[in-house]
Amino acid sequence: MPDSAQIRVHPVTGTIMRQGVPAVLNPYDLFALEEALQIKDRLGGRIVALCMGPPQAEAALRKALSLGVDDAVLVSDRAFAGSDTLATSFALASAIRQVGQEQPVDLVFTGKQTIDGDTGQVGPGVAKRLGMQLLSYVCRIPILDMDSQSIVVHRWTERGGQVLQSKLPCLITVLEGTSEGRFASLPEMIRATRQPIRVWNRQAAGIEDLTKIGLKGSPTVVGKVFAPSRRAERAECIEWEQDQAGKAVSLLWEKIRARQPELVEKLSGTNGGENGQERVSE
Amino acid sequence: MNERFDAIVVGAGPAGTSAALTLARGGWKVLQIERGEYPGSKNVQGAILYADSLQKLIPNFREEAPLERHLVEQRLWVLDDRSYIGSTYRSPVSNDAEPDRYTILRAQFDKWFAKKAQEAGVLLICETTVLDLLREGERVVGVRTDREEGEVYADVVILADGVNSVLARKAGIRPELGAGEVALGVKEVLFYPQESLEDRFGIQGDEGVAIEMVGKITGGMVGTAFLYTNKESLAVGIGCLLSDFRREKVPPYVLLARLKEHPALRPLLRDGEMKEYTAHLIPEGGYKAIPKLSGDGWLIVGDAGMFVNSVHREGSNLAMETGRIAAETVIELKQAGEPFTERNLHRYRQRLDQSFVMKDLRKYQHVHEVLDQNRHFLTTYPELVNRAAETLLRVDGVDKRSKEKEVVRSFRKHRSYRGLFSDAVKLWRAFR
Amino acid sequence: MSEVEEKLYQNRYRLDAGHPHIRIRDPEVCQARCTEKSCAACCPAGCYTLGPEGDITLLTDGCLECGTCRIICSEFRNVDWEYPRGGFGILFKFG
Amino acid sequence: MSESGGKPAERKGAARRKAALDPRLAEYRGVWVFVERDEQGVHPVSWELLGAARELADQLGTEVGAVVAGGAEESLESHCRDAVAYGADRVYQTVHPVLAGYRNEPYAKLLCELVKKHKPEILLLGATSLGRDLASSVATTLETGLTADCTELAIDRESRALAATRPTFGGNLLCTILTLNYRPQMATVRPRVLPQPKKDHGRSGQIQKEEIDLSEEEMVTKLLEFLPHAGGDRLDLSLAEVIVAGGKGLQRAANFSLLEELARALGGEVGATRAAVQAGWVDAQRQIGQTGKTVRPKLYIAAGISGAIQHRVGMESSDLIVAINTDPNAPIFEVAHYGIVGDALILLPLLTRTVRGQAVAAKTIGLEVYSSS
Repeated sequence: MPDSAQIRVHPVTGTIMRQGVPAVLNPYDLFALEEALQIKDRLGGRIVALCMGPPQAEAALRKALSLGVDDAVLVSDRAFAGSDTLATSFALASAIRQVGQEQPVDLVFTGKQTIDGDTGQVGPGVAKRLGMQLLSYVCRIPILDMDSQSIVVHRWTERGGQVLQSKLPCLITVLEGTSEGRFASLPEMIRATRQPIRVWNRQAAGIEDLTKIGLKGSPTVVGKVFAPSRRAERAECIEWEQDQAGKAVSLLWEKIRARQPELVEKLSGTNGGENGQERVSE
Repeated sequence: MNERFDAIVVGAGPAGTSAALTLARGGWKVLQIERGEYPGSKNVQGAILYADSLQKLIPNFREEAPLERHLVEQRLWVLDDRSYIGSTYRSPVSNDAEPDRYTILRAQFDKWFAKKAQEAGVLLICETTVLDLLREGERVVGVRTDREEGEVYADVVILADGVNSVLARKAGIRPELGAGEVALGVKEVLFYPQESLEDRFGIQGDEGVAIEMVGKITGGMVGTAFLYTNKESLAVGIGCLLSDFRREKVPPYVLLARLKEHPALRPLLRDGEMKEYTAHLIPEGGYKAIPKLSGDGWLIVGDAGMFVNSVHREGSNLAMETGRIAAETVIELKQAGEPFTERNLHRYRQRLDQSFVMKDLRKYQHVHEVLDQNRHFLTTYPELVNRAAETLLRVDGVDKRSKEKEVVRSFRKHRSYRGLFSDAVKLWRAFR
Repeated sequence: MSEVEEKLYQNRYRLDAGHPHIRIRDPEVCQARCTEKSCAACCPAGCYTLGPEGDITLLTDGCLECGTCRIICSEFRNVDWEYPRGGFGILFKFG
Repeated sequence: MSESGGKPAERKGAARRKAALDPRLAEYRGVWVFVERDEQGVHPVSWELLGAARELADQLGTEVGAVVAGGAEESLESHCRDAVAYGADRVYQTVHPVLAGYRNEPYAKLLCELVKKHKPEILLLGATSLGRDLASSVATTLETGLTADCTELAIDRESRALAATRPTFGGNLLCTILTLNYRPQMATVRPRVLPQPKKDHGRSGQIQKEEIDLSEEEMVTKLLEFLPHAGGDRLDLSLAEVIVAGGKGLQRAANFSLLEELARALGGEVGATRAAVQAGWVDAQRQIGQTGKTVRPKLYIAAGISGAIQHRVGMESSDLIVAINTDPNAPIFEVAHYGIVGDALILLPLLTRTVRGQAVAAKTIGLEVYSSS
């Protein structure tokens, strides 16, 4: 996918400027990849990297190969153009089924979301289509037992962590920042460069129903794309006299409170105020 | 790692890729190592590509290379603070002719060029920095990279690692660059809707314009500025000798900002969206700065060997030429069953001496000294010629003869007749 | 300073956090002995800033990897200059 | 994966906009909100959604439905009543022991069944970890369109479809997305972008019990435990609700303790500019900006930060930004909501003291925060 941080809208014409924007491996997927690699380090097994995209996406797959992935498949077909998340999940699920015909798939890892769409919908959609258990926003995998096909994960939520026990096969979307990425060795780089990447078109990915992919298979329609308008006003500055700093700060805090009442509620709870010391990890 | 290669090429710019491509076509097993995310991601140029050297390697490059525009118009401007006097050469090349110069975006061009080498069989590894040359005694036998198990061996190593050539410096092959031997260039790429850009420069289709500028904009420093048209963007930049930047203590981006604000450029640049700001050193030392070019098991090509013709602003073509010639030299030696000793590899230098590369560099070897010692070329003359033009062209009731006299007086006020004469001789000698 | 920062913002970088590829060998030399402090004026990315007490601060995040600082520090050779780790640092989109 | 960029705007919308709604789909009526709740209460985003649903339903001339589900009846009752007070006309209440604690499988099943039975035309969820998890599964099962992480909802006049606006390409662009020939039209909306509606206890609405056939034995995934701190001891600034960040204006490493104290008092984390990180004052993982982390906390306090664009892009979408800086012309004041021109070294400790005093006071008098808005 394109490196979204580099895309801008032209200020005059309003068109999207993506010239020279390189295709990069989705950084969120790097965390998913690292999680999969760690499992391979511990328990062995085979990892297949699967990517749907234009031919340039090959570079991302090659990077995955260099980091220790065994096989790489690029699902690429003009018929996919215009796919939204529903159509994309259909195509990916179908391709994963094809991979599964070569060898059973126990675990599917995806990033939390992509960086161009930021939707976070494709992974859960694929899980549903494959009838796999969905474990989203996973930040740790403390137990994975291949013999009993059982897995325990910590799932992040805004209010704390869920510890979930489930059965393989399952699809895991990995939270960012779960691990440091690795730096491939030179022999691995050379191996990855030489290894052929399999390119699957629609048929090879096992897709027969054309109404499920591309524009036809996409319920959502993009109406209009535009640049966000910049906030025009400057900060409301609190005026204060030399010896009135305390007063100014109190006034500021009043304003913060009015805008973010939940924060104050939290402070009055158990983990706020003086008791919240353990939260700051240095 | 255990695997051996016939050759290792360090760097995937035009020099390294030309060498790697030539070797691979000769049936060699080549490992090319690039530190950027992709070839071109660390490379900067104005950029004008001269077709000749590339054409020798890829005759049909015009059909597939990511070229921006072919130049139909070249302007040379001598800038005063507000005005400029200049020349324009325009020659619309017909569609079936083969243009000899194009504007390119290096990040895209280098990626394509490297792909050609890969198709020829070169094994290209990116995102890998070469830290050191590996030696056995005096002989270079391989390189050490920043990856684990990162030592790799080959019969010959070609250094194409650019102007800073960390390798050549560490290995003592080349001394540290002097501030007087390199120019620092800074550049911005500004984007426009294609039609608006074509309207501004009176061009259509793939036609392009290049403007080279000298004069007071460099504030007395030895340097030039440029403006090139790409397909949907303009490259605008300025470069001066690093020693001059050090003396004048002008931040390079300030100089560039001044250039962009010059009344001659501002209207051409307005409403552009700046998408990239780059800086790069350009070897300007010329013929005298060229280091030892080969030794036991190694050769040096492109910017790393200081191959830039600063007068004609040629570099990437010299890079391609030196890369190709280096590769041809080692291929010949191998075919003859001769080892890659310092003595045998000296044939590289001999072949270069016979090529346009060395002939041109020798020709202009005194230019920089002359400019360096005669700063008035860069400050006084631009002002004088601009003022002269203004005087002569203004219709204000003064008769033409008086105007001519005034012009001569103004020149004489700044330079004596003798000075004017010797300036002319110096320049003629330097560029001869 | 903010002028060059706005420019650098348009560039693409991959930061190797915690591994700056350029270091000042001895900050004391910059502060006490170097009178020129050319790095602060000439670095095209404004990576070097001159502090109120003549001290030099180096922030390599915006580095364009040109080599200027290394070459102009010819009097004291006080700059340790390496390329960033493979794949890190500035990544030109157009070059 | 979306291919929505790269092509000129308005590219595919126009062609399909005219298509008349399939009569089969016309029977879908009503705007629904899935109410996200647990033992700690209802996530505020659900009330924000009810406010938006009310407006959409009024425009469409239809009613607002709320789905409230859980494991035990007693705690659900008040949430159902609140849903009415916030704008629901009808609440679909489901109680089943399997629904105690959120899990994808039973909740997805419940929501799909309710949709199939009652056919709402619009279904809204919060763009939270729960809402995104559930919405994707439901949309895939129902094979309908889902627009994630919206910041604005409206009705497209021409098609009467939901026009959902969301940021894309890392927030560099916004796009409006329509779901034309599929129902329901689903969207998740980010918390705190929509205003919280007024709570009206006088409103009347119907609370309607819905049965579901679930059995714990059939559930593959079991909820073993709930941990109060999800990430454990892992530092993750992008998840922090409060960030107190400092820059070169703090002058030396030791002064970062002032930030730490305030962060502690607010239950937040310390962030820094790249200058402060490179000066070695703070760890690199706390760097915010172009080459560091992008954060979006509820409260961002910038102390001694001038606000170079490299830093601003990493924090400018924070909900509430407060800047403390000696230079009144510092660009940070252009992105901040509130500012104080002054020395952070003096003001930070005062703010810490104020916050601590507040926390203590709130505990003693039992401040009811939600009621005051």
